[in-house]
Amino acid sequence: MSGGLSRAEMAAWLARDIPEGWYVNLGIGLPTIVADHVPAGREVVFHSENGVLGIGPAPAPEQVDPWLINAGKQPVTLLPGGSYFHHADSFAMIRGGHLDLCVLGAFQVADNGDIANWTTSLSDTAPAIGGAMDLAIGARRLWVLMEHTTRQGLPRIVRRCSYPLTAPGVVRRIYTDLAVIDVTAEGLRVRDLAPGIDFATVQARTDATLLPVSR
Amino acid sequence: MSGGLSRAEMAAWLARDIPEGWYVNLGIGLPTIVADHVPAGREVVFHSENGVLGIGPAPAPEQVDPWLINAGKQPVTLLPGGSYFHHADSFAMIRGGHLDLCVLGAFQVADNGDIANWTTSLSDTAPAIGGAMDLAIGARRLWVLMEHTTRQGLPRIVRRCSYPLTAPGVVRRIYTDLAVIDVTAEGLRVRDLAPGIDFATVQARTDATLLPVSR
Amino acid sequence: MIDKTVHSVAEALDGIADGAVVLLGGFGAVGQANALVEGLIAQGARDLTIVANNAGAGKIGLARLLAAGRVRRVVCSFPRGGAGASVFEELYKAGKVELEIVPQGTLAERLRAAGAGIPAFYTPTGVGTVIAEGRETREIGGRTYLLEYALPGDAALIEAWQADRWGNLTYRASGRNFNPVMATAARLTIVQTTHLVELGVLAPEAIVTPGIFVDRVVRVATPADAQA
Amino acid sequence: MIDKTVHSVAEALDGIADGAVVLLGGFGAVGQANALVEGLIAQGARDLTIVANNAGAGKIGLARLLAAGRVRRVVCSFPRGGAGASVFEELYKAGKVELEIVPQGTLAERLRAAGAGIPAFYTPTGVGTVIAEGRETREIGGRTYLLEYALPGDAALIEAWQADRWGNLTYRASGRNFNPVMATAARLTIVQTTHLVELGVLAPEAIVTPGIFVDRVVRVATPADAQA
Repeated sequence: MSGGLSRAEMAAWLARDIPEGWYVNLGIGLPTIVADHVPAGREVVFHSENGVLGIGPAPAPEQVDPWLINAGKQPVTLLPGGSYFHHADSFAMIRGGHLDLCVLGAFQVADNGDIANWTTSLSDTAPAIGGAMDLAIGARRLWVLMEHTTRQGLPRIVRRCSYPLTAPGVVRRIYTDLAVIDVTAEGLRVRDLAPGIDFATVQARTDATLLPVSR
Repeated sequence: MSGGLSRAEMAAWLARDIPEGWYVNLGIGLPTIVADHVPAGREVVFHSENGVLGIGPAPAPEQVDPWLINAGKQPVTLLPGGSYFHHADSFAMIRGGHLDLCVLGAFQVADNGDIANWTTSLSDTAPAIGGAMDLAIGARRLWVLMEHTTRQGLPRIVRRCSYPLTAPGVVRRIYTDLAVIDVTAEGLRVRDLAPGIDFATVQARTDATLLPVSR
Repeated sequence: MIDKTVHSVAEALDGIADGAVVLLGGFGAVGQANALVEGLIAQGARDLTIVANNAGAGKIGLARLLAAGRVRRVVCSFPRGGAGASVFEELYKAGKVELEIVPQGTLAERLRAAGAGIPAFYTPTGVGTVIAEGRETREIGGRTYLLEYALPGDAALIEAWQADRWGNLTYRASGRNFNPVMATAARLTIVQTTHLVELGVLAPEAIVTPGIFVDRVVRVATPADAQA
Repeated sequence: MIDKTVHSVAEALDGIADGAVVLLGGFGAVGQANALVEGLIAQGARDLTIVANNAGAGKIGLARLLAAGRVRRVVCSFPRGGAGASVFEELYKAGKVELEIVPQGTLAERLRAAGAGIPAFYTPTGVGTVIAEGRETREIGGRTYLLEYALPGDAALIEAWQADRWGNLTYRASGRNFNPVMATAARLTIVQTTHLVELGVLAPEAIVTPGIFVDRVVRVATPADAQA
């Protein structure tokens, strides 16, 4: 969309808001690159649901360990202090509320915090949930990172999700190429705008009603 | 009781019936000494509910490791191949049916397999269950090892337990100083008699009705 | 002497019956016991229910077993493969295999419950979604939960990094994943490993799966061979 | 830089409030965080509920806390001490402390459930005994089970063999026991250790409690000192 942030800029926008010491799970796709944008020197511990805590930067091609992948099945590295555990323990961390933050991509987010991110149709040939439903309800905070609209220009932030839900009422904040939006009891409130983007532009590309930035 | 086996002989009687390769939990007290009587060269893996598998013989006094105790809080050793795990995993082994055998002491066993082994009174000053209830229902087989009668000469094998139950209908076999008795669908059947002990003597010291050895 | 090692994949797989529920460890390409999974083709069991996180990728392991027509039903969290339609997706579209989708954490917990003697539990995952349809719910402390049941297997096919003759296992890096959980959840747990070690080599504090959960261990030459 | 180490027992215990539910690791004398437990006396919290396998033995740790009159209620599986009546037994007989007896496996599983986001589960343990009185039962697959609820703590006092600044922990031999389970089950998990090591010293495959479960770590001189 015209004037919005690049994907790397979106990831960096979100990464700046992660405090030191948080335990964070990054969903498959766009959220994964958030790890590359954490400000230098800030220790954030990344979790992957396949049993890894303390994920470091992507390895150089010649340093790939085929035994070490993340939930997106990409090769990763482990930082000093990292650890491995099995799937039941990994989801105990998730469902038990031990993650400070989970960042997921989404097809749609509704103004009540509903998220739809696993399938656009129940008649999908092979509908795949993976860890999305556990992550959506388990982490202390769920932030969504996604393009503000679809490639066809349709809003992803809606009054009611038309796609099957991943979880109801769980999204706390949305980062897009246009804005950062908090899900509050009063509704969706714009928290920040991308450079050169004004409130009216964001509202025009949003199905749900937005509240302006409160200063 | 006159003519019966010593405690060591009782333990040895039971130990001979444990096949190689079984995973076995031995209750506190008399059952614990069963480990000392497994025939030489036969590998049996002993489990302790405080997170130890592969317990070896008791250490010499100068070799005691204060970090390594069994469920009876006695110092023990670990065999090559032994392992440590936490309490939830340890009771997953027990409750999940992974132990081939548990040997418990008892105050009373009834002819339907009920066992009472944790308290003789609910008004006890500090009634202590420990792992007894989990062990009684979790192992694939529960054998009881106990004196045939109380010190006062009262039968411990009864038609109905008068003490609070540890678990109903779970005992498979009873080893005493007088006999080995199977708990069967038809009732209690004597399987073996101690040397010099006849059926009538055992029946006379038993409250429940016994069936004779079937040859 | 306890010796759980067997000399061939065929010996390791002996007794898995038609209609069996078979648990397959692994996540992505890591920790898949592919020598055992592919051994099932020669072993001959049909009408299998496969429980695994993924429904097979590429042309190896589970994908080969599916292509051989041995699988009636797949229970998994993420049936989608990589690029292009997988063997599973083609069979599923053609109505030749059934699918039960389970959220990944619920899958792990149902397996863990089966191994731990817990027949059922409540979980927040899936409340308010299609997963909850037709399922019993319960309110506890003001929040709604779904009732989920243990998921035991007849057999589990496990990949371990190291194993000894008692069946003690370690795993390498993210190869751990579902393997230790599934090892506890089956009546017959069968392990392939590249590193068979002497009893006592594995530190008692470092053993992840104690041998009590393991029935048979077979050495395979290398993970690469295993996946050839 | 993440640094969960604190410089004193007092700092480690800061914020534990009157009426708190405090989980104490250990089994027998092994794996008891006695420096922390006894530190609660100076810390001052009253009216505590203590969850522990045993109700204290001898004159150290929990027995001292009990003697100081800080404990209102004990949840445990085995309140009996060694030879002679314990501090707990005397207080219990005098009606000065409440007792909830929980079978040991159910205690471990309730703590594990609290850490794993499972609010309740069914278990076969205790069916047909006094433990089942007044409790909900359910038949599943032809067997009867009890409904048991998660048991979370406000704080957990943990003894680890080694710890690093991220709060990763290892345990020694049977010192593991309830410690890793309780470490997951409390809002505030506090660790005493004799071996504070540099980040990266603990092998990632050998870490038993990942730092995600740990809030504070304090080094104590030796286990013996800790129990002095």
